[in-house]
Amino acid sequence: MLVNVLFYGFAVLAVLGAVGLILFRHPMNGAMSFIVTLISLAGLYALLSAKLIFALQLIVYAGAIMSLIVFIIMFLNIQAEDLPREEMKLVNILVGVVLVSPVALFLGKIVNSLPNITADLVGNDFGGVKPVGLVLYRDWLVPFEIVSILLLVSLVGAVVLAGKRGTGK
Amino acid sequence: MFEHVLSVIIFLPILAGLLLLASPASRMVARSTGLVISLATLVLSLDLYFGFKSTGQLEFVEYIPWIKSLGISYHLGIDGISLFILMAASVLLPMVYLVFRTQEKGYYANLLIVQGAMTGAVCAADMVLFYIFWEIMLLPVFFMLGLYGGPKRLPATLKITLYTIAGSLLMLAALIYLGVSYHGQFNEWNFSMSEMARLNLTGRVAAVAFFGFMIAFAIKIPLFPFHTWLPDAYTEAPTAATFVLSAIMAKIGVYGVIRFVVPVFDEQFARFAILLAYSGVIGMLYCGIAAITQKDIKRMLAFSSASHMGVIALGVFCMNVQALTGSIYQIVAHATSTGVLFLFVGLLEERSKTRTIEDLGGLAAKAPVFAMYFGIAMLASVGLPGTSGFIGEFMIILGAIKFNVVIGVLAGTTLIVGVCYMLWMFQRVFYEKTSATSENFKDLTLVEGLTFLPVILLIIIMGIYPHPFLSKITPSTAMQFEQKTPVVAQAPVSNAQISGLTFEQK
Amino acid sequence: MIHNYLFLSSILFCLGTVGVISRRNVFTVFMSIELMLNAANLAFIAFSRVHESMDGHVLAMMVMAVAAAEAALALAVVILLHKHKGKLDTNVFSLLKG
Amino acid sequence: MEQSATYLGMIPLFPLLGAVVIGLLHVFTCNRKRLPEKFYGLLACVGPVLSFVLALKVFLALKALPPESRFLTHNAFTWFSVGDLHINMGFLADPLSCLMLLFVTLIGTLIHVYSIGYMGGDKNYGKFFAYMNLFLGSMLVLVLGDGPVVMFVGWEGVGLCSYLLISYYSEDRDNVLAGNKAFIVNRIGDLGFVLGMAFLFWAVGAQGFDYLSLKANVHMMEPAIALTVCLLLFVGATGKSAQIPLYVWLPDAMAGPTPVSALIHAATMVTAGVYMVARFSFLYAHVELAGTIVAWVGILTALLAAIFGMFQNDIKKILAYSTVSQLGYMFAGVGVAAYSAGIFHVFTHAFFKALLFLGAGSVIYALHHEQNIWKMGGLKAKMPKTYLTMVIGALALAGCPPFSGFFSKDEILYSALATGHWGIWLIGVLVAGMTAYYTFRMIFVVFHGQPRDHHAYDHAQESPAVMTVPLIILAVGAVFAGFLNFPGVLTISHWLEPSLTEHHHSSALLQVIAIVTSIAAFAVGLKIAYGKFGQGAQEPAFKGFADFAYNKFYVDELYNAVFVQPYKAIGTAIWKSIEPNVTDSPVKGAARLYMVLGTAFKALQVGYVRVYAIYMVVGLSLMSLFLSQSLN
Repeated sequence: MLVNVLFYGFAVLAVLGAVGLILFRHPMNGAMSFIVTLISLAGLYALLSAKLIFALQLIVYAGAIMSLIVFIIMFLNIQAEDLPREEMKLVNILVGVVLVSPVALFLGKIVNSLPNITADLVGNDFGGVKPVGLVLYRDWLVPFEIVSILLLVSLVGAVVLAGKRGTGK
Repeated sequence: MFEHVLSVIIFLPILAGLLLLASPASRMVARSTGLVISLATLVLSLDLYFGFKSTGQLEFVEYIPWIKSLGISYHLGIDGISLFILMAASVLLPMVYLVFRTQEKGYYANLLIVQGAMTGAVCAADMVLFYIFWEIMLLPVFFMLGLYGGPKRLPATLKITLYTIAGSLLMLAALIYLGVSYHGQFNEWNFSMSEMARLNLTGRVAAVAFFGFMIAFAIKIPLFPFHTWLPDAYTEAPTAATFVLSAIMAKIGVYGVIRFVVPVFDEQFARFAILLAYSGVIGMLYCGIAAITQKDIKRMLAFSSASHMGVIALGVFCMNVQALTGSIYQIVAHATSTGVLFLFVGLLEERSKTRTIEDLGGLAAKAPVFAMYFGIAMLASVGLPGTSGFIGEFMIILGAIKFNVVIGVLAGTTLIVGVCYMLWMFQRVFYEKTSATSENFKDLTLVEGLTFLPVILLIIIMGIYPHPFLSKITPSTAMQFEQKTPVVAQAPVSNAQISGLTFEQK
Repeated sequence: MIHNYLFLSSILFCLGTVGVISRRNVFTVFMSIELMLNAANLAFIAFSRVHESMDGHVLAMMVMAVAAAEAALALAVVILLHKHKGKLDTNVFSLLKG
Repeated sequence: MEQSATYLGMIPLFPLLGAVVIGLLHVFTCNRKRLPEKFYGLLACVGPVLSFVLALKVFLALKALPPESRFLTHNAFTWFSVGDLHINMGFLADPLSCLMLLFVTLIGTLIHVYSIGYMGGDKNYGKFFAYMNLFLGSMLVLVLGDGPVVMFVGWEGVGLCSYLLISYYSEDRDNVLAGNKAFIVNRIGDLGFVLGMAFLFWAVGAQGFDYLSLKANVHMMEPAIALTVCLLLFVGATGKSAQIPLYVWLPDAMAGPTPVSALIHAATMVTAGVYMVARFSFLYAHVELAGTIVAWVGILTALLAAIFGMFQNDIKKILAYSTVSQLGYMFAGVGVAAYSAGIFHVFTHAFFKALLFLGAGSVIYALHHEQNIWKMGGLKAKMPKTYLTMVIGALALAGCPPFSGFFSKDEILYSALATGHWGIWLIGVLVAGMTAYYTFRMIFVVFHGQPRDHHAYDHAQESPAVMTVPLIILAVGAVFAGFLNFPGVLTISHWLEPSLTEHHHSSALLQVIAIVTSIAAFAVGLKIAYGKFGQGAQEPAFKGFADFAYNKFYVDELYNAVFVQPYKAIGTAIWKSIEPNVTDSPVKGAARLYMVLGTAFKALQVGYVRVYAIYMVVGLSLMSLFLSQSLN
C-alpha cells in the first residue's frame, strides 16, 4: 500500500520536524526543521487530493513565508549571546507537555468519536485549480476581498513598523 | 382622552431630557423647557386622574408585544395604587423648576429623564419593562449626585451605586427565575405581572428568589438594615435629587413590594411578613432616634424620611386592607410633607448658606410665611390629625395592631419619635433669638409662595377630606386581598396567637 | 484512514502549543504559532476530503494569507525589538505589567 | 329617631375660620404695616361669640326633646372608609357634650375679651388670637366629635395649640422647651389613645365606630380587651389631663401668656381627659378594675400636686399645681363611676380656675410681669375688684360652702365614700385641707400684709374694664354654678343622665359625713394658712422636706435621667458607633473584599505575554478535562 507508506513517512517527518522546532536552541535550526514539517504537510495535502493547496503549501509557505523568516534571521545576524538563556528549557517543555496533554487527550477523543472513512485519492477535478477557484469566487467572494484588505493593511503596517528609525540608540 | 396617554407621560420627559443633553441649550432654556414639559405632564396626569374610574383593575392599558419569543411585551396600565405615585411625581416635580432657578443644564435634563423613568416604572405591567425603567431611574440620580452634589458626593455616589446595583442584580436573577418557573409550569414564556400571580411557588429556591426581590426593594425603600446609603446620599445630593429620591423613588420600592412580591410570592410573603414587619418597625425607631442627634438639618430629614419609610413599608407587611390602604395614602402624604420639607431646606441653604442647625435661629420672626409653610409640612410629617400625615399613619397602626400586637405598639411609637426631633429642630431653627446668619433671611417671594401653595393646601385637604382619594385607592387594595384569601387570612391568626391576643371578627 | 490525518493534526497543534508556552525565543514562538496554523489547515483539508467539498480548501488558503500577513507584521515587530533591546527574549515584552 | 342638625358642624367651624383669617392676615402683614389691635380683637371675638350663640341653640333644642332621646347628630361628610373602617366627620350633641359646649364657648369668649386687654402692645397680637381661635375650634371638635377618631382630631389639635401658645414668647429658649415638653408628653399619652382606639376598633368597631354604635355593641367585648382599651385610653387622658406619671408638662406650660393658662391649661383642654373618660362611661362601667385604677391614679395625683402646690413661690405655678390636683379629683370622681360628679367638677372648676388665673393675670399685668408672690403683698387696696373676685375664686377652689367648688368636690368625695372607696375618700379629705391651705397662702401673701416690693407696688393699679368685666362674670359663675347640682336636687346629674352609664347612690348618713368632713378640712386648712400668712410673712427658706417638695421631688430630673438622656445617648451611639461600624459594614466589607481580591490577582499579572499564554492553556486544559468526561 503505497499510500499508507507515504502517509506514515510524511507523518513521521512532520512530527519530527515539529519536535525539532521546539527543541533546537538556535532559531535557524528550528526554521530548517520547520521547513521539513511544512514540506511533509504538502505531501499529506497531496494524499488528500488537495492539488491546489499542495502547490500553494510548497510555494507560499515553504517557499515565501519561510524564506522570509530565514532571511530575517540571517539579516539580524544572531549570535549565540543574543539568544535568551533558557537553562530550564527541557523542564519547561516537559511542563508544557503535561499542561497540554489534556487538550491532546480531548482532541483525540473527539476524533475517535467521528466516523472513520477511507481517504482514497479522489479522481476527477476535486481540489483542482478550476473547481477551487470557482468556489472561491462564487461562495467566498466577500471573505476573499476582506483578506485582500487585510494583506494590504499588514503590508502598510510592516512598512511603518520596520521603517522606523531607531530612537537614538 | 387618547389611547397612548401613558406612553406620552413617560416618554415626553425622557425625550426632552435627552434632547436637552444633546443640545447646547443655556440654563434658562433648559429650565423653561423642563418647566413646560413637566407642566404638560401635569396636565396630562390630571386628565388621567379625573378619567380614572377606580374599578380596581388596570386602566388605560397599552399592550404591544415586544419580544414575542420570550413573552415580553410593552404593557402599561395603572390602577389605584400606581395612580397616586404617578400623580405625586407629576404634581411635585414642576415645583423644582419654579423654585430652583440657577442650576446647570444637566441638572434639569436629568430631572426630566428621572421623571419619565419613574412614571414608566410605576405604569409598567410587564416585569421586564418594569426592570428596565427601574434601572433607567437610577442613572439620572447617579449623575445628579455625582456631578452637582455636595463636597462629599463621591463616596455617597459610590455607596448608593453599590447598593442599588447589588439590589438590581438580585432582582434580575429573581426575575429570570420567575420567567423560567412560569415556563416550567405553563409551558410558555410570559413576564406579565398579572400572569405571574398564577404561579405556584414553593420550596427553598422560591424563598431565595423572594429575598432577591425583597432586598432589591428594601434597598430602594430603604428598609433597615439596608438604609446606610440613605443619609449620605440624601445629604450630599442636590436638593432636587434628594427630593426625587425621598418623595417618589423610595415609594417605588414600596410599590414594587405591593405589585410583585405580594401577589407572586404570596406564600413566602405570608411566611416572612413578621420578619419584614419587625425590620420596618426597628428601622422606624432606629432612624428616628438617630435623627435627634443630627447637626445637619438635611441629614436629620434624611433620617426622618427613612424612619417614615419604615412605617410605610410596615403597612404593606401587615396584610390587611386598612394597613395597605394606609400605606399607600401615607406614600402620597409623605411625598407632600417630607418631600416639600427637603425643598424648603434647599431654599434655606440657598439663602443662609448653611444647613447646620446650631447656626440658624429665629427664622419665624424674619420669614413668617416660610415658617408657616414649613410648620404645616412638619406637622403633616409628624402625623397631626387634620393634615395628610394622620390618616395613613392611623390606618397603618390600626392594621399593625391586628397583625401583631407587639408590632402595633412599636409602630405607635412613631407618634412620639417623630415629634421629638422635629420639634427640637423647629425650636432651634425657627424659634429662639435670631442668629447672625439668619439676620438677613428673606421670606418667600411671591412666586415661591404661590408655587408651594398648592402642595400646602393639598396637605390640609388630604387631611380633612381624604375620602375622594381613598375611594380611588380602596378598590385596588381590596383586590389584593380578594384573590388570596386562603393564604393571607391564615398568617395574621398565627401571628396573633403568638402574642396571645386575637381579634378575629365574630 | 481519515482518523490518522486528524490525529496528526492534533499532535502538531499540541506541539505548537507546547512551543508557544515553553520557549522564550521570539522566532521559535512565532514559528510554533505557524505550526498551529498548519495543524489547523491539515484538519481543514482532511474534513474537506471527508465531505468531498472544497470549502475547506478555500479556508486553508485564507489561513495561509493570514499567516503571510501575520508573518509580515510579526517580523517587523521582531526587527524593532531587536533594534531597541538587542534581544530576542519574549520576557522583554513586559509592558503589560500593571 | 335620629335628629340631624346641620348647625352642629358650624360650631367649631366659626373659630377655625376665624383662626385661618386672622392667621393669614397676621402672617402677611406682620413684617410690614401691622393692622390695628382693635381690628384683630374684634375679629377674634366673632367666632367664639357665634359659637356660644349656637351652643345655646343646641341647648334649647336638646331641652325640647324628651330626656331619653336627647341627642342631635350631624354627619358632615365621610371622612375615610376602608374595609370595615368607616369614619364620618360627624358631630354629636347630647347632654354631656352640650354642657361642655356651653361652658367652653362661654369661658372661651370671656377669655378672648380679657385677652384684648392683657395682650395689648404685643407685637404678635394677631398670631395670638389666631392660635386662640384655632384652639377653641379644636376644643369644640373634641367636644362635639361623634366618635373617638373625630375626638382625636380635636384632641391633637388642642395639643398643637397648647404647644404653639406655650412657645408663644419664642425668643426665650425655656418657653420653647416647655412647649416641646408639653407636646411630647402629650404625644406619649396620644400613643395610648391611638392604641386604645385600635384595640377598640378590632373588638367592636366593625359595626360602626361612633359612640352610639360602640355603646350598643360594648357588651360583645371580652373583659381582657375591654380592660386593655380602658387603660390605654386612660394613658391618653393622663397625658392630656396631667395625671401621674405624665403631669410634668403642665407646670412648665405656665410659660405661655396668662389667658392661655386660664383657657387651655386650667378650664378647658386639660379637662378633656375627664370628658373622654365620661364619654366612654359605657366602657368604664363595663370594667370595674379600670375605674378603680383611674380613681387611684387621680387621687394620688391630687395628693402629689397638692404637696407641690404648698411649696411654690410662683403664683402661676401654685395655680398650675392646684389645677393638677383638681384634675386628680375629677379622675377620682369618674373612676368611682360618679361620672356626673366628675363632669360637674370640670364645670365648676372651669369657672373658678379661669377666674383665679385671670385674676393672677391681672395682678401680673399690674406688676409688669412679676410672678413671684414674695415680691407682692398688700395689693388689696390697689386692686379691689381683682382682690374681691380672686377671693371668691379661692373660696370656690378651697371648697367653702356655698361656693361652687364645695358642691362638686363634696359630690366626688361622697361618691367615693358611697362606693366603698375609703382610702380615696380619706386622701381626698386630706387634699381638700391642703387645697384650702395653699390657696389662702397665695391670697394672703399677695393681697394682705405689707407691700414687699415698693417700687412695683407704687406702679400697680387696677386693670382696665375689658379685663375686669370677664373677671366679674366668672366670679358670678364661681359663686352660683354650684347650685346647679345642689345635693339631693342634682339638676346637672339628671341632665347628664342620658349620656352616662352610672348609678346614683343615696345615703343621707354618708352624705352628711362627707359634707361635715369637707367643711372641717376647709376650715383647718384656712386656719393654718391664716395663722402663718394672715398677718404678713417673709419669704421662708425651704429646708428638708419643703425643699424636696419645692423641687417637685426631683421628678423632672429623674425623667431626664431615665428617659431623655438615654434616648439621646442611644441616638449618639447609633450615629457615632452603630451606623458606621455595624450597619454600614456590608458596604465596607464589599469594598474591602474587592481590594483584597485585587491585590491577590495583581500578583498573577506578571506582565510576560508568555505567562498569559500559559494561563490560557491552563484554562484550555481544564476545560478539556471537564469536557472529556462527556465523551467516551
